[in-house]
Amino acid sequence: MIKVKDLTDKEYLYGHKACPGCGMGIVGRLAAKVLGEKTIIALPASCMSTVTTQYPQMNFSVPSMTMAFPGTGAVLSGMSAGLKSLGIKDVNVVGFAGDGGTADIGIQALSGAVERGDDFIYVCYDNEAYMNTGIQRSGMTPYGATTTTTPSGSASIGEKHFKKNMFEIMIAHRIPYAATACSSYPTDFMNKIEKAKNTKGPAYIHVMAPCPTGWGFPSDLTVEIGKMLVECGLWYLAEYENGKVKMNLVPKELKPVKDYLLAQKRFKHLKEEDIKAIEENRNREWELIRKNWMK
Amino acid sequence: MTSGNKVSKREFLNGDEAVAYGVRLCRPNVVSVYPITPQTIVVEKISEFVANKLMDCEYIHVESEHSAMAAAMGASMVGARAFTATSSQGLAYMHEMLHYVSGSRFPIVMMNANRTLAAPWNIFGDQRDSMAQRDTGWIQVYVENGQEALDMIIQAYRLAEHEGIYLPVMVNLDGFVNTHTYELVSVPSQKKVDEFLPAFVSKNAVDFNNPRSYCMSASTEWNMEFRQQQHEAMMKSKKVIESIDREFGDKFGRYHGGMVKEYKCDDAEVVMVTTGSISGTSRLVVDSMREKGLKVGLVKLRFFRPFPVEYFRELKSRVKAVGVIDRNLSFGYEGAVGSEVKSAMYDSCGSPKFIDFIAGIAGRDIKKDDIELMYNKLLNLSRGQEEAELQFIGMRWQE
Amino acid sequence: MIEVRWHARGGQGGFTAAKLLGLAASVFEDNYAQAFPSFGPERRGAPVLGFTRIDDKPIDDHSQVYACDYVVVLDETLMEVVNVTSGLKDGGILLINTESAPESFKLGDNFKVVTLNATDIALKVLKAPITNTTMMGALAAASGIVGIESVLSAIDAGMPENLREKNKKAVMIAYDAIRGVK
Amino acid sequence: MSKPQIVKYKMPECKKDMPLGPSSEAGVIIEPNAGWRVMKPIIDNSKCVMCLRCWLLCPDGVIDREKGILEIDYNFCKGCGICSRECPQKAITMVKEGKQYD
Repeated sequence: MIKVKDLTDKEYLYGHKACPGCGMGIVGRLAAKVLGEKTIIALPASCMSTVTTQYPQMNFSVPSMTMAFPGTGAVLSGMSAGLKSLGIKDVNVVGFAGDGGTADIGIQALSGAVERGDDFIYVCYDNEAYMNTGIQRSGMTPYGATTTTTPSGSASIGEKHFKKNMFEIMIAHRIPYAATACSSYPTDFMNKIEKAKNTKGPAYIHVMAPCPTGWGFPSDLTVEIGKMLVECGLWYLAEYENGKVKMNLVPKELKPVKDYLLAQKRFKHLKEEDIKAIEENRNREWELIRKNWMK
Repeated sequence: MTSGNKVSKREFLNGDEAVAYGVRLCRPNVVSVYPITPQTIVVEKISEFVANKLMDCEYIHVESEHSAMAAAMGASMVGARAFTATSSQGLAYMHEMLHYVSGSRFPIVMMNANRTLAAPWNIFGDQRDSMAQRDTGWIQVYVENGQEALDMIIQAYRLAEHEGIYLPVMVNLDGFVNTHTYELVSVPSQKKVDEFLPAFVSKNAVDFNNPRSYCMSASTEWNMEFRQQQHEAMMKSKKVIESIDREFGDKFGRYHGGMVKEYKCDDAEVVMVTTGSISGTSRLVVDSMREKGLKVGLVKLRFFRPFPVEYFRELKSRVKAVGVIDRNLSFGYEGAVGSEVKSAMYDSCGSPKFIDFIAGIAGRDIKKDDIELMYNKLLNLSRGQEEAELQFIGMRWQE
Repeated sequence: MIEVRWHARGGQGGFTAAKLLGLAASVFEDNYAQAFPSFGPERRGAPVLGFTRIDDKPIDDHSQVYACDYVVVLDETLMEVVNVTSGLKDGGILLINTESAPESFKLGDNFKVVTLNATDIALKVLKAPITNTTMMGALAAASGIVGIESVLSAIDAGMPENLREKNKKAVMIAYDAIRGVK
Repeated sequence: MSKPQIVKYKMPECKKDMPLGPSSEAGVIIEPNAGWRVMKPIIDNSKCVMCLRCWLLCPDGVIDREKGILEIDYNFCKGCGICSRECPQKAITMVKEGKQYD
């Protein structure tokens, strides 16, 4: 288990160009601390690659490679195979990909790599849209959210579909280790990175990374918003290992989704019935969670 | 093919198998391949080698061609010698990755089985797939038989990993005509190949004592300098291609001609430029026409990128007419090789007369009669008769 | 250059025979050879072709085979759907796996017809109606384009171990039968 | 403060200076992010109990604990205000950039 006071003072991700208050910044920085020096990072097109790598500036101080949007899983496979063939041991091979790079364009390569059982850690930081290119919807954009490609209007509620569940997709692969996390719960997240590091074979961590710019909230509320998200049950902290799901945090009572939603510009247009629909969907999801994973 | 032995072995192999034997001799660390007709036998043969411990490498069963190249790139980034192979739609699917690999200077070698692109869908050979990758920054070589395929896989690694080059190399075989045709192939001994191609020690790979970032984004202020560097490495490779082929010739007894190989061009009035498997067939036509006293010659273009512009500049003063057999077509203009040859020969003092022949698309056979017809058209042109600059050969009808 | 065309149905080993003949002529004799199938997807039962080219110098020709010196028909029923004599040169040989005598085939006088009941040999020796190697033995005898020792060596080099001995036996029976006919 | 520092990176001045492909040393920072800031966090160390919540949650990692008190690397602080918002002791205040405070 991670103890904050024992964490290294070294910053392996520093001076990056992410927006102030970026949830992904917390994710990348803390993950890098836990992973340490013997780490190779793959960075597909995403906020993470854009804000960290621009010749000659490189804000990760461990070896890394910027690579094609859809290829994260495959690049990780290649790195892992290369290291194995060269007899180089005890290296963390880690990908940081966004929600679009994971659930949309990268899902094929990720699925292939996980199915093959290659040894790597895949961190999907989820800010619920293509933020790097200016807030276009992804398969992870939640129902009702306004994005630049799902604007709300007289004929549109915003995004019309509920979020894809990548955690369950990974479970369907019978992956050795998968987890959900949120940047507002740093110790939980770091413990999961630590577990992923010690996992033989693929490990997948899906971490929510609230985005002040894309979601529309003041930059000092990043941690607060993430907590509200988990407390209202629109996200949950869980992990899957040895074929079982464990819920890491179960709110005694789920808070109303309304406060979480209306704290963000992207949901400001929602009407009472829309909010009700979101809450009903949340309840259905939690019924399944309780039925399948909390017996 | 035991390792201590210096003796090469005569084998009856198809082109795909010859590639697989070549790859095995190069001892790659990582092979990541996705099967596609007519490249499949390469994948199967390497799998068989690995399954029987005849090859010691990590074999990644990727789920797409994009991933095949992405995995090879990841492997190269950690210092591995990587191989992949594809064809046609697969090459098109990995197009994006071709740019990534060449731009980040990873010396990956790939075999491509030349096959046409849908639609209309068809599995048979032409070179539209690889010619369309002209600007991806890959060195491209076209071979005419299994022996040359095997030899060029070995040479490709020497070239790709050459100090100052560090560019990926694509070895192209005509689909079916090369890939599925069995021929006598001399398989060199492992010992001799090891002497020719030492183990790969990458200077563009992870070193934890000197951590670096690879394939970085580069802003407008710096991007163009990297492009120029890439171009200069490609230009420099022309000399390296020649010297490696010479060295290979000295060691294995097979010099393939470097960038281009001439046949009976010394006193030729007209020459035809060919790529790949039709080169041999065309030589037979040259022989039979020479017997009739016709001064015809052949230029087998081996490398499409880098392009031997200097050669064609020199050639143009020697001949009256030049033809190109293009197994590809750039819709709205002409064949890709034709364009390159023509532009290489251009200057204000006048260039030889020229015909670009489009033939052999989607596996259509290029018969000896067809080749003779093309030569006769060139001869007509050289004697002052009119001939269209772009002609389709072997069509069902001529309109 | 000698060119041979093999007629078979997918699954009957027509191309294997084409390949083994090339192997015998090149690796085991001082010649060059080429072998290729009718290109395309493999479909069991569909009419397929195999080709072998043999020459005493390297074979540069990569165009398809349009004229041939020998045609071998592994499956007689193909003759109803395929013109097996197409491109067969004057003075060439048409070798057919059949119970019938050569005289019963009225195909013209420009080439010689040789027949063998290869199915019978294959059933007896291989316990299966796979006649590709048997017909290769027959072709070696009828044409002399390759020595029988080379054919046997090619089987050793090119076939799985468990199939070698019986196939060699079938080859020899066919070879002797045709030589006897001659 | 042992945070990574801005390095004077020797930019290539001719072709020979260029790296092989777009590559450079990891952890090279050539410019600060200070100019992004509108508000600036000020730590009142007398109120701080070293709970490290701000240290942990800073997206830019600019809070330094190595001297036994917390210091901020203003070269890289973007002024997001998370530290101030999350401090249980209310020991960090956000002030307008440019004002002189000690």
